[in-house]
Amino acid sequence: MEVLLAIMVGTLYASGIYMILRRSLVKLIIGIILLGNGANLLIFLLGRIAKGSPPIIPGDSKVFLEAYSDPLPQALILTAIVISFGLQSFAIVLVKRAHKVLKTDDLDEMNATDEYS
Amino acid sequence: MKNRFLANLLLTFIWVALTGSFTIANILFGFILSYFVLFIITRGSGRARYFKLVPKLIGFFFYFLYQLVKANVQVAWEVGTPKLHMTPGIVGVPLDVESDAQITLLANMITLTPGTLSLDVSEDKKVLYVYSMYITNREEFIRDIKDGFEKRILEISS
Amino acid sequence: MTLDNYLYYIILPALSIAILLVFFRFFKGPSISDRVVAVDLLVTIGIGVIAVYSILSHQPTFLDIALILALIGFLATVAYSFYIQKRKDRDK
Amino acid sequence: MLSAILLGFIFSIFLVFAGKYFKGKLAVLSSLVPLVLFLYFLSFIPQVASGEVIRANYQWVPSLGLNLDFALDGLSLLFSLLITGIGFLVFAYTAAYLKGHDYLDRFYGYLGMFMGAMLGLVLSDNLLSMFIFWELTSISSFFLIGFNNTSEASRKSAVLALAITGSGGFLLLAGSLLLGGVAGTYSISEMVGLSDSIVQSESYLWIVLLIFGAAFTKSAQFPFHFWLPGAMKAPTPVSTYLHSATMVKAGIYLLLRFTPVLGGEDIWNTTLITVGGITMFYAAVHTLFRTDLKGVLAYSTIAVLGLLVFLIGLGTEYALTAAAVYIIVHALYKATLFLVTGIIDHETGMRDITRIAGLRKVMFPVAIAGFLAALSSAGMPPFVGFIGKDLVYESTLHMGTWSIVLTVLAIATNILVLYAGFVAGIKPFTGTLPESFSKVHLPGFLMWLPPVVLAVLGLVVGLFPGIIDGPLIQPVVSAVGIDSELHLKLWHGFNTVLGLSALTLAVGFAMYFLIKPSKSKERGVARFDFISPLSLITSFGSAFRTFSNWWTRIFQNGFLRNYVSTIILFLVVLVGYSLFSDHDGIPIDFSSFSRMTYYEMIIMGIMFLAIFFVIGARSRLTAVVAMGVVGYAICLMFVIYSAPDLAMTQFSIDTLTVILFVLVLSSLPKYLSISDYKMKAIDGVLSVAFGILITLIALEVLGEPVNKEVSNFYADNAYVMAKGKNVVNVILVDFRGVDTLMEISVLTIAAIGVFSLLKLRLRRDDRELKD
Amino acid sequence: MTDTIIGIIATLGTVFVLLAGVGILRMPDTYLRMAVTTKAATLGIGLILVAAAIYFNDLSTTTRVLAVIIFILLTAPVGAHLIGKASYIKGNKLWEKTIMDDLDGKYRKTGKNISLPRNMDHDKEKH
Amino acid sequence: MKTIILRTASNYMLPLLLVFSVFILLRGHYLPGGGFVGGLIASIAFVLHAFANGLGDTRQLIRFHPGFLMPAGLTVSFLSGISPIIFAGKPLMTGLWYPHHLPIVGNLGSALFFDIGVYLVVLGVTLTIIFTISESV
Amino acid sequence: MTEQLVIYPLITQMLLAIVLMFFWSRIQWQRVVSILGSLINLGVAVWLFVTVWQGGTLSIQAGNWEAPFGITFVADTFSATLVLLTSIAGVAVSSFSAGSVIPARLKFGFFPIFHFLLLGLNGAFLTGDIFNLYVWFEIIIITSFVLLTIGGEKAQLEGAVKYFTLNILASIVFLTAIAVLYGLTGSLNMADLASKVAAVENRTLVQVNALLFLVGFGIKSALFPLYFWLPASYHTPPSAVSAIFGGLLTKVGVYALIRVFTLIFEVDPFLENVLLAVAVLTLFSGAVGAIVQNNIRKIFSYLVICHIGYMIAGLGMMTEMAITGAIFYLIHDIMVKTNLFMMSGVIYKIKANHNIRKLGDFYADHPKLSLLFAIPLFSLVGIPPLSGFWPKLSLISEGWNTDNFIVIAAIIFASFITLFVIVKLWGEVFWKTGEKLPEVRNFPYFNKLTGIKKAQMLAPIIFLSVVSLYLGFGAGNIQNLAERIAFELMDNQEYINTVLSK
Ligand code: NA
Ligand code: NA
Repeated sequence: MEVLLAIMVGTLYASGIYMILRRSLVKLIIGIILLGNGANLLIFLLGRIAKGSPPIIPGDSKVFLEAYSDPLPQALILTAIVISFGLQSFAIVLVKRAHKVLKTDDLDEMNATDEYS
Repeated sequence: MKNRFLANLLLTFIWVALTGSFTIANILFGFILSYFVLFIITRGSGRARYFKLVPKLIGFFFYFLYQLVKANVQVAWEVGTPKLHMTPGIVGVPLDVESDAQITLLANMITLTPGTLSLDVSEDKKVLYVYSMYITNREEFIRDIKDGFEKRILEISS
Repeated sequence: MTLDNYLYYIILPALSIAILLVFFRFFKGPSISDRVVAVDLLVTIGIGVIAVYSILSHQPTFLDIALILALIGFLATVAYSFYIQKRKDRDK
Repeated sequence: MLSAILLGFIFSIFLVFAGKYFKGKLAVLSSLVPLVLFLYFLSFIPQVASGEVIRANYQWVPSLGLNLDFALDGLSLLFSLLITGIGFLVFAYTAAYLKGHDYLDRFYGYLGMFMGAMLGLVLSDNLLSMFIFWELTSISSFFLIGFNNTSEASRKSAVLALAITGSGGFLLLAGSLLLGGVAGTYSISEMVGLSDSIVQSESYLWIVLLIFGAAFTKSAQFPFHFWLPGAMKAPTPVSTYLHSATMVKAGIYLLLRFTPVLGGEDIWNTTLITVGGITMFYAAVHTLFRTDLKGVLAYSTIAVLGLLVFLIGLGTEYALTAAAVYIIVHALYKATLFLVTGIIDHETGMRDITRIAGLRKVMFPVAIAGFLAALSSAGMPPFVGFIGKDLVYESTLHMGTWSIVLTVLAIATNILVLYAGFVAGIKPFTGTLPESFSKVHLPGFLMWLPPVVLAVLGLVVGLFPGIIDGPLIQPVVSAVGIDSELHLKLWHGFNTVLGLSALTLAVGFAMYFLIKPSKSKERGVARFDFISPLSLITSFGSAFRTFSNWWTRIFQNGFLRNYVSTIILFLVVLVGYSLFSDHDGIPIDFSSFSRMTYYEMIIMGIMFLAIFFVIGARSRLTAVVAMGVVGYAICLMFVIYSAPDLAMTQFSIDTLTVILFVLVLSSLPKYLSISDYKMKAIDGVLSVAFGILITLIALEVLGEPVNKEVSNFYADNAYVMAKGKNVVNVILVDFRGVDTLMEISVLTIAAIGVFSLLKLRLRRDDRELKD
Repeated sequence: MTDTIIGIIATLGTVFVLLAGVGILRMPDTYLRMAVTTKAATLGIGLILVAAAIYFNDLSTTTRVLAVIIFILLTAPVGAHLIGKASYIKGNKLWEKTIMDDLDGKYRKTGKNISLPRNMDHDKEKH
Repeated sequence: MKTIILRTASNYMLPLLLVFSVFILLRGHYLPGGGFVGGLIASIAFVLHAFANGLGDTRQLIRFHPGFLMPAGLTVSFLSGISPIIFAGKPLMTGLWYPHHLPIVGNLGSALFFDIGVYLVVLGVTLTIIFTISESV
Repeated sequence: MTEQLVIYPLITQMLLAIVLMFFWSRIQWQRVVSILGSLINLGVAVWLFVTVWQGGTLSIQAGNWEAPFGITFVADTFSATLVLLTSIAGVAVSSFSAGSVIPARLKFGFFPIFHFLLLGLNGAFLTGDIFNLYVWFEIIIITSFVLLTIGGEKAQLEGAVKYFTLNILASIVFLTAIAVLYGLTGSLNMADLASKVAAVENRTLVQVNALLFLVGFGIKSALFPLYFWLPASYHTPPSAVSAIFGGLLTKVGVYALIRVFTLIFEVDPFLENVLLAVAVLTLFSGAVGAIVQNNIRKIFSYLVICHIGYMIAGLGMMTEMAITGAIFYLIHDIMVKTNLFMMSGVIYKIKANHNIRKLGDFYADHPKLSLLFAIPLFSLVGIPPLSGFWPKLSLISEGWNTDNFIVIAAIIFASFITLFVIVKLWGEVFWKTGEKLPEVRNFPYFNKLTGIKKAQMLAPIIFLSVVSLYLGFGAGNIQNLAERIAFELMDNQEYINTVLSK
C-alpha cells in the first residue's frame, strides 16, 4: 500500500509544482494547496501508516491495549493543515487584490518590481 | 404542549436514571412508558393536543417512509430498466401552508422523496415550484401533493 | 460467511462501485451543476463508506467523522450554488 | 605612541562637533598638531640612530592576533617625520589656501584623520593593524579627493582612486592573513626572524604577489598608476601631502618593510625592477605631453615612485640607500613644486603651463622656491637631488650584466624628471607676464613660506648630507636589513657616475629649451588613450557592468515561473545526484509494505484522476470542485489510516477553502491557459522529475527501521499523566501545546492580513508609498 | 441474528446507494440526475448508518448515528433545492422530453444573466 | 441567496450546530474533536446563516466584531499556557488540573482552557476572513 | 528557576502582540506601548544573555515533559545573542515605525503584526525542536506577508506574490525535510536528533535529508540560486518593514542552517562543496546585482544577498574559526542592514525618492545626518576597524588554511564590489548636486514632521550606529563572543547535555 501512497505523494508534489508554473494566479494557489497536501501526506506516510487503529485510548482503559497508529505525525499534520489554511486564505485574498490592482492574471506580466528603476 | 413534552422527557430521564441502563432500548422504553403515564393522567382538551400530535407525528413519519420507499422503488425500476419512461416537468403547486417553517418542511419532504425536487418558492410564498420525473396531469400531481404531504403538515403544525 | 466478510467482500465493493459511477459523472459533467451534484453524492456515499468501515474496524470513533461530513459537506454545496447563481458567464 | 597616532583622529572627531567655530586663526593654530608630533618624533632620533627600536603594545582583538603593536625604527621614523613635518607645512598652507571655505572644518578633519592613519600605518608592527591604517589612508584620501563633491570629475576620481587602492587593500588583507598564517604571527619584527621559513613555504609566491598588488596600487605603479593623475582633482594641499609626499609612499614603505622578510628572492627583485622600470619610464615620458601643471607633477611623481620601486627591486646596499635618500629628496622638492603650483593656481586661477609665464615679477619668493626645487629635482649639485641621483646611478652600474640597460633606463627617467621639474618649477616664472596676470600678487606668507622652507631644506641637506645620513638614512637602511657602510657625500670625485649626471643635466636642459609643452602634443598623445590602462580598465568596467546586467537579468528576470523552476531544478539536481550517486540502486524494501486492498486502490485512483482533472480543468470552478474531491479523498484516506482528527480537520478546512474560493472567484480573472506546449512539456518533465524524486525518497525511508520511542511515550502517558484519551488532542493541547499556540497565532495574523488587505484602502494621497 | 439484521439493512442501503450511482450516470439532464439520485442515497446511507448503530449497540453510538441521519435529512433536501435552483437560473437545459415548465420566464425576463445580488450581503445592499 | 427554504433551514441549524460545536470542543480530549474542529463548526454555522440571511443579519446576531474573538481567544490560550509559570513556578504549558472529575468535561485542567482559546480564535479568524471577503466582493 | 528565563522574551513579545490587538485603532497608544514593550523586551533579552554568558546554556521543557518528548527551548550563547540582537533591532524599528509609518497602516494592525514577527524570530532562535522551528518559521512568514502587503499598493502586491510563492515553497521543502527526518529517526528534538541521525545507517538518506534542509533554509536565507523573492519584494514595503526584513529575515534562515548543520547533520565533503559553491555564487550574484541597481533599497537588497555568502562560506569551511567569522558577520549584518534600511527611509522622507540617480545634495543639506549615515554605510563596507571588517579576517585566513582559494577570491570580490557600490552611492546621494525633485503633494516631508516623529526616526539610527561602532571598536569582545559561539556549535555536547539533562 505504501508504494501507492508514495506515488500519490509524488503526484501531489509534481502536480503542485506544475500548477505553480502555469503563469495563472488561480492555478498558482491551487498548486500551493496541492503541494501542501503532498507534504502532509508525506509526513503521514513516513510516520508509518496503520489501518483501523486510531490513537484513542479505548473506553475504560488507561493505556492502549492493542496496536495504535502513531499519533505524533497526526498532530504535526494537524498543525500543518491549520497553518496552511491560514496561509491559503491569505493567498486567495492576495491573489484577488493583486488581480484587482494589477489588472492581470498573467504572472508573466507581473515583473515590474524586478525592473530597474 | 411544550410542558407536556418536557415532562415526558423528564420522566424518561428519571426512568433511565432509576434503571441505570443507558441503552437506546431502555430510553425508548422509558419514553413510551412515560408518554402513556402522562396520557393517562392528563385531562382537558388544551392539554390533550400533545397526545393527539404524537400519533400524527408518527403517522407522518411512516407516511414519509412509505413515500420514500415507494418512490425509491419507482426510481429503481426506471434506472434499472434499459428504456427511459420519464415524463418530467416543472409544476407550480399553489400552497395552503403559510409559515416559513411549514413551507420549508413541505419542500424538503418533497425533495427527499426521489423523483421530485423543490426548485423554488415564489416571492409571495404562494407557489412552490416542483420538478418531477413523472407528470401525466398537472392537477393530479398538485392534488397528490396537497392531499399527501401538505395535508399532514397542516395537521401536525396547527 | 461472517458479517465482517460480507461487509468487506460485498457491501464495501458495492459502495466502491457506486463511488466510481458517481465519479464518472463528475468527470463527464457536462455542466458545473452536474459536477457539484456528483461531489455532493460522493460525500454522502463517503458517509456510508465510513459507517461500514467503522463496523469493519470496530471503531465507532469513525462515525464522528461521518457526523462532520454530513454537516459540513452541505455547506460546500451551498457555496457552490451560491457561486453558480452569482457568477457571470465568464467561465465557459 | 598610541596617543601620537590618535591625536590626528581626536583632532578630526573634535572638528565634527566644533566645526562651526573652526575658522581663520583656529585653522592656523591647528597646524600645531602636526608640529608637536614632528617635534615628538624628532626627539627619538638619537635613540633610533643608536639602533634602538622603540615599542609600544596595546591589546585589541588578541584572539585574532590583532594588537596595536607599534615599533619605531629608522624606517618608521623617516616616514613619521615626513608625515608630521610636511603635514605641519601643509596644515599651515591650507589655512591660507582654503581661507573662508565653507567646509574648512571638514577638510582639516579629513587631513587629521589621514595623518593619524598614515602614522599608524608606518608605526604598526602588527601586520593587521598596519592593514587597518592602510585602509584608513585610502578612505581619507577618498574624502579629500572628493572634497569638491559637487564636481562630477572630482567624484569620479575619488571613486576611481578608492576602487584601485581599495582593491589593493583587499589584496594586502589576503596577503597579510596568508603571511600571518604561514609565519604563525602577525608581528612584523618577528617575521624578520622567520624570513627563511616564510620564503621557503609553498605560499611564498601568493604572499609576494598579494603584497605587490597592494604596494603597486597604492604607489601608482604601472598599470595601476592612472588613479593618481585623477586624484589631482583634490585641492593642492592634498596633492602635496597625500599624493606626492606621503600616502603614495605607503606602497614603497610596505616594500621596504618587507624587504627583510620577503626580499632577496628572484621573483621579488625581478618583478620590482620590471614594474618599477616600466612605471618610471612610462610616466616620465608622459610628463612631456602634459600642459596642466598638476598633471606634469603627477606623472613625474609616478615616475619617481617607479624609480623607488625599481631601487627596492635592485635591493643592493646602494640601491636601498638611494631609495631612502630619494624618499627625502622627492618629498622635499615635489612638495615644494606642488605648493608652488597651488599658489599659482590660487592666484591666477589656472594651471595651464602654456599660458602661465613671468610670475617671478609678482611672486618672487615663490619663484625662488620653484627654482630651487626644480634644480633639486634635476639633481644639480649641491642639491640633495644630486646625491640621490648619484646613488641611483651607482646602484644601477653595480648590477652586472643588466647594468647598462638599467642605467640607460635610469638616465632617461632622470632626464624626463628634470624636464618635468623645470616645467613646473621654472617655466611659470620665466618669460613675460601676460597682461591678464597684472593683478596677480604674492599671497600671504602662510602660503609662500612653506614651499620656501622645503626648497631651502633641499639645498641645506645637499650641502650637509650628514644631517640626514647618520640620523635618518643609516637607520632606514639597517631597518631594511642591510648593514651599510655607505655614507652620503656630495662629492665623489670624477667618475662614471658624475659623467652620467652631467649627461643627464645636459640632455635635460636641452630638452627643456627645445621642447615646449603644447596643447597639440597633449591632444596627439590623447589619441592613444584607448590603449592606456585607464581606458582599458574603464572599458573593462563597462564590460563588467554589461555582464553584471546580463547576469542579474538572467536570474532575476521577473518571471515567477522561472524562479520556481530554477529552485526546483536546483533541488532535483542536488538531491538526485546525492540519491543516485552513492550506490548502485535505491534500496526499497517492498516486503515491509502492507497489502493493497481494493478500496484503498479505488480511493487512490479517484484521487489520481481528480488531480489530473484539476490540472486539465478549463474552468476555475471545475478545478476548485475537483480540488474538493482531492481533499475529500485525502480525508477518506485519513479515515482508513486511523486518523479521525485529521479526517475531520481536513474535511472542514477543505470545505472552508472551497467557500473562500467561491467567495472570491467571481472577482478573479479568467482561468488562463497561456503556456504553449513547449513550456508545458518542459515544466511537465521538471515536475515529474521532482515528484519521482520525492516518491523514491519516501520509499527508501520506509525501508529504514522505525523508532517509536517518542510516540510510545505519548501513548503511555496521555491518560496517566495528561488525563486525555485522544492522544492526538493531548499532543496538541499539552505535549506540543506550544505548536498549537503558535498555530492559532498564525491564523490570527492571517486573518488580520486578510482584513487589512481588503479593508485598508489608502487615500489617493497616500497611494504612493510614503513611509 | 443481529448480524443477519445488520447484513440485510446494510444490503438494502447499499442497493439504494448503487441505484443512485447508476441513476446519476444514466439520467439525461441535471434535474433528472438530481431528482433520481441525490436522495436515493439519503435513504441508502440512512439504512447503512442504522446498521452501524445496531452493530455497536450503545447509547453514544446510537445518538451519533441518529444525529448523522437527522443532519442528512435536514441538509440534503436544502442542498438539492439550492443546486436545482442555481442550475435553473444558470440556464441548464431541461431534457427534450420535458412536458411542462411552470418556471419558464420567471427568471429570464431580466435577460440572460439573471440579476442577482453581487453580494452575499443582499439585505444590506438595499440601503 | 433569496430562498426561504435555506433561510428557514439555516435558522434551525444555527443553534443545532453551535451546540454541536461546543460538544465537539469539550470532548476533544477523549474523542476526535477539540477546539479546532469545534471552532470550525461554530464558524460554519454562522457562515451558513450569513449565506442564507445576508451578512447584515448575521452581524446583528453576533453584535460585536468577530475579530475581537481573536485576541480574546489568544488571551485565554496564552494565559492557560503561562498559568503554570505564574501559579506553580513550572514551565509553560505544564498541565494544571482540578483534582475532581466533572461530568461531560471529564478532568478540568488548563488544557481545556487552552482548547477553548483555540476554539475562540478559530471562530474569530474564520468569521473575520469570510465576512471581510464577502463584504468586499 | 533561571531556566524560565529562556522563554521570557517570547512571553513579553506575545503579550505585547495581544495587548496591541486590543488597542486596535488607537494608534497613539500603540506607538507608546510598542516602544515601551520593546524596551522591556530588550531588558529581558539582556538579562537572558548575561545569564547565559555567565552560567552557560539554559533549557526549559515546555509542559514539563522531559526531552525529547515535549518541546524544548534552549538558550545557548548563539541563541541568546540572536535574541539580544533581535531585541535591539526590535527597539530600533519599533521607534522608527512609530515615527515613520503612516497612520492608515498603523490602524490596520501594523504593530501587533510587528511584534508577532519579533515573537516568531525569537521563537525560532530559542526553540530546540525542529517542528516547532517550522511553526516559528510560519509565524515569521505570515507576519512578513502581512507587513509586506499592508496598504496593498501595486508594487507591494506584485512583490508579495513572488515573495509569497517562493517562501511557501521553502516551507514545503522544510516540511518535506522534517517528514524525512521523522521517518528516519522518530524524533523531533534537535539535541536528541544529533545522536539519532548519527545512528542512521543509510547515509545517503541522511545526506538527502540534509540537502532538503539546505534548500528549504537556503530559500529563506536567499542563497544562490534561491534568492529571487528578495530583490522582487524588499524594496516595496514601508521602510520600517524593509528594515526589520533586511536585518533579520534572511538571518533566521542562516541561523537555521548553522544550527542544523552543526547540531544535527555533519557537513560531509559533498555538502561542504555544495555550501562553498553556493556561497561563492551568492557572493558573486549579490555583488553583481548591487552594481546595476539605482534604487537605494534595491541596492541594499542585493547586498543583503551578497553578504549572506560570507556566512555560508564560513559554514561551508566548517572550522571553528570559519564559524567564528560567520557568526561575527551575522551579528554585524543584523545591526547594519537594519540601520541601512532605516537610513534609506529617512532619505526617502526627506527627498521623496529612492533613485540614486535623482537624489543628491545630502551632504550639503544635512551634514550631520550624512556623517551619521556614513557609519552604517562604511561599517557595511568593512572599512577597518568598523564592524564589517573583523569577520573577514577569520574567513579569509580560514580560506587560506583550508585551501579554498576561490572562496577567498569571492570574499575579496564581494568586499570590493560592496566598497565600490557604497562609494558610488555616497557619491550620488550625498555628494552630487541632485536633480530638482518635484514637490510631491501631501508628502509627509521630514522637515514637516513634529520633533517627536523626527526623534523617533533618528534615535534608532543613532542607537544602531553606536552599536555598530561598538561592534567595530570593541571587536575584541565580539570576537570572544563569536569564538565562544563557534566553540559551542562545534562541540555541541553542552547543548545536548543541557537539553537531555544528562
Ligand atoms: Na430528491
Ligand atoms: Na424526489
